[in-house]
Amino acid sequence: MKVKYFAWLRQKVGTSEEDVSPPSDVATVQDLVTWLSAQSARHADAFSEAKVFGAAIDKKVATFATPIAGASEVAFFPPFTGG
Amino acid sequence: MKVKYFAWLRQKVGTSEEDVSPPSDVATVQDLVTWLSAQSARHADAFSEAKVFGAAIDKKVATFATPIAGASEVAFFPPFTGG
Amino acid sequence: MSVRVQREDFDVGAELAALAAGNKRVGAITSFVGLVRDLHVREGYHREAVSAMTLEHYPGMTETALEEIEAEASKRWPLEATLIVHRYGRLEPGDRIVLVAVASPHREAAFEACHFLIDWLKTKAPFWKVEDTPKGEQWVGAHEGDDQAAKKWER
Amino acid sequence: MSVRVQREDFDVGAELAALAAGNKRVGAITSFVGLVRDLHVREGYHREAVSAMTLEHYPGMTETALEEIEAEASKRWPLEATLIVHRYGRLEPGDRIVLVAVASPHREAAFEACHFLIDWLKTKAPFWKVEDTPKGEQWVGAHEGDDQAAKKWER
Repeated sequence: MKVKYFAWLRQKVGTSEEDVSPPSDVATVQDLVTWLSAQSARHADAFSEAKVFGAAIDKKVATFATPIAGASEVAFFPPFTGG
Repeated sequence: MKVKYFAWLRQKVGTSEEDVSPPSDVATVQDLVTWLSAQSARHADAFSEAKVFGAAIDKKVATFATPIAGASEVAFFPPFTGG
Repeated sequence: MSVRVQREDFDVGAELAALAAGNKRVGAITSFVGLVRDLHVREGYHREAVSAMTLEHYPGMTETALEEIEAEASKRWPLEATLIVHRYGRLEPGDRIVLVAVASPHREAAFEACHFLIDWLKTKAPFWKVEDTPKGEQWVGAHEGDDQAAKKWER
Repeated sequence: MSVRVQREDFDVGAELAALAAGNKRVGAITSFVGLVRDLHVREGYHREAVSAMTLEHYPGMTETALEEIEAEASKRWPLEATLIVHRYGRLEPGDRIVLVAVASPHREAAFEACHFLIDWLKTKAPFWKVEDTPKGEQWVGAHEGDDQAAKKWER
């Protein structure tokens, strides 16, 4: 599964993209956040930010409760600030 | 005093502009309409149109009650339809 | 703040580029272009083909009215620049009639002021339209929707 | 209906001219251009000079999000054409960021749809801005006003 990071989440994690293989009990976006946070201090720091962040599964906005089964790409990002 | 007509009022009166010298008891825009209507059948026809029309004195929108004393130009026109 | 009444067409891109050139306080530029349609829907139902339209105005009064409308917009919103260009004379379907453009630091102000300018222009600037239709020349009547649109800005 | 995400600048005049060229049902074209300001007002009070801004986006997701926003606008209003062009990369004060344009038979629809498109874009399309300021790089936070602006279109 590919995980992507954008904006300050990318800077904090230190990469824009990585391949991960979480165990099968990592079922939701929230589970993935918890699992990734345990992988490194940088991940933990990025996800501990008090500021809200959001996620997308296969380029569709997801909630933290959305299941990740079958997902090929999960992305994390701060609130959108385009326009 | 110059009187101007626009749009279908101009077409009905048959001129875009004329010089008139109403007597001194013609005090308001309404008085001028009444007086002009008595000048010719075309004027009477133009001003009898059921459709509303408006007036301006010296290029400022006026009401039918506005005094015309001192005016150098009175204009009559249908509602505005620009844009 | 600028108004022009002219027979000639205008270049929207050039006008917008010049509107607030070099002004780095501007975050938003909104514009409205009105065009001649080939169809006039009268009284909501009856449709009539329009082959041309002629716009008449009241020289002198028109410019003053447009300047007053711009001044009112500038009182209500924080604007860096505004432009109104309105054509007169004979126009055909597809031709541009009017351009309203607004530059502001803020998007909401730019949208509201642009919308306000065209709504007020329609009921407060001395222009009249006559259309060539299969039934002959027909003067465009004041549109009730325009009065309502203008009223929503009244204070 | 068309969306583009690009590094290059765009020509507003050319884009608007092409938007509904030859379509004589169009009576109104509205547009919004967003530009980089040289000042960022943070939390309503604190002002910071901005020397440059870098826009990042999520390729693939961005285009889909913009197309969905356009589709929603087309469901809500009678539109003949819409266009969204959004830039990414490094931009300086005065540079254009985004163009939203709408062509409709009717003025109210054109204004509302254009306003809707930029409001929704700001909260639903995956773009992020980081500004160069005297304090260094600062990520632009989500703006509460933008959420409120987007909410007014919710059904």
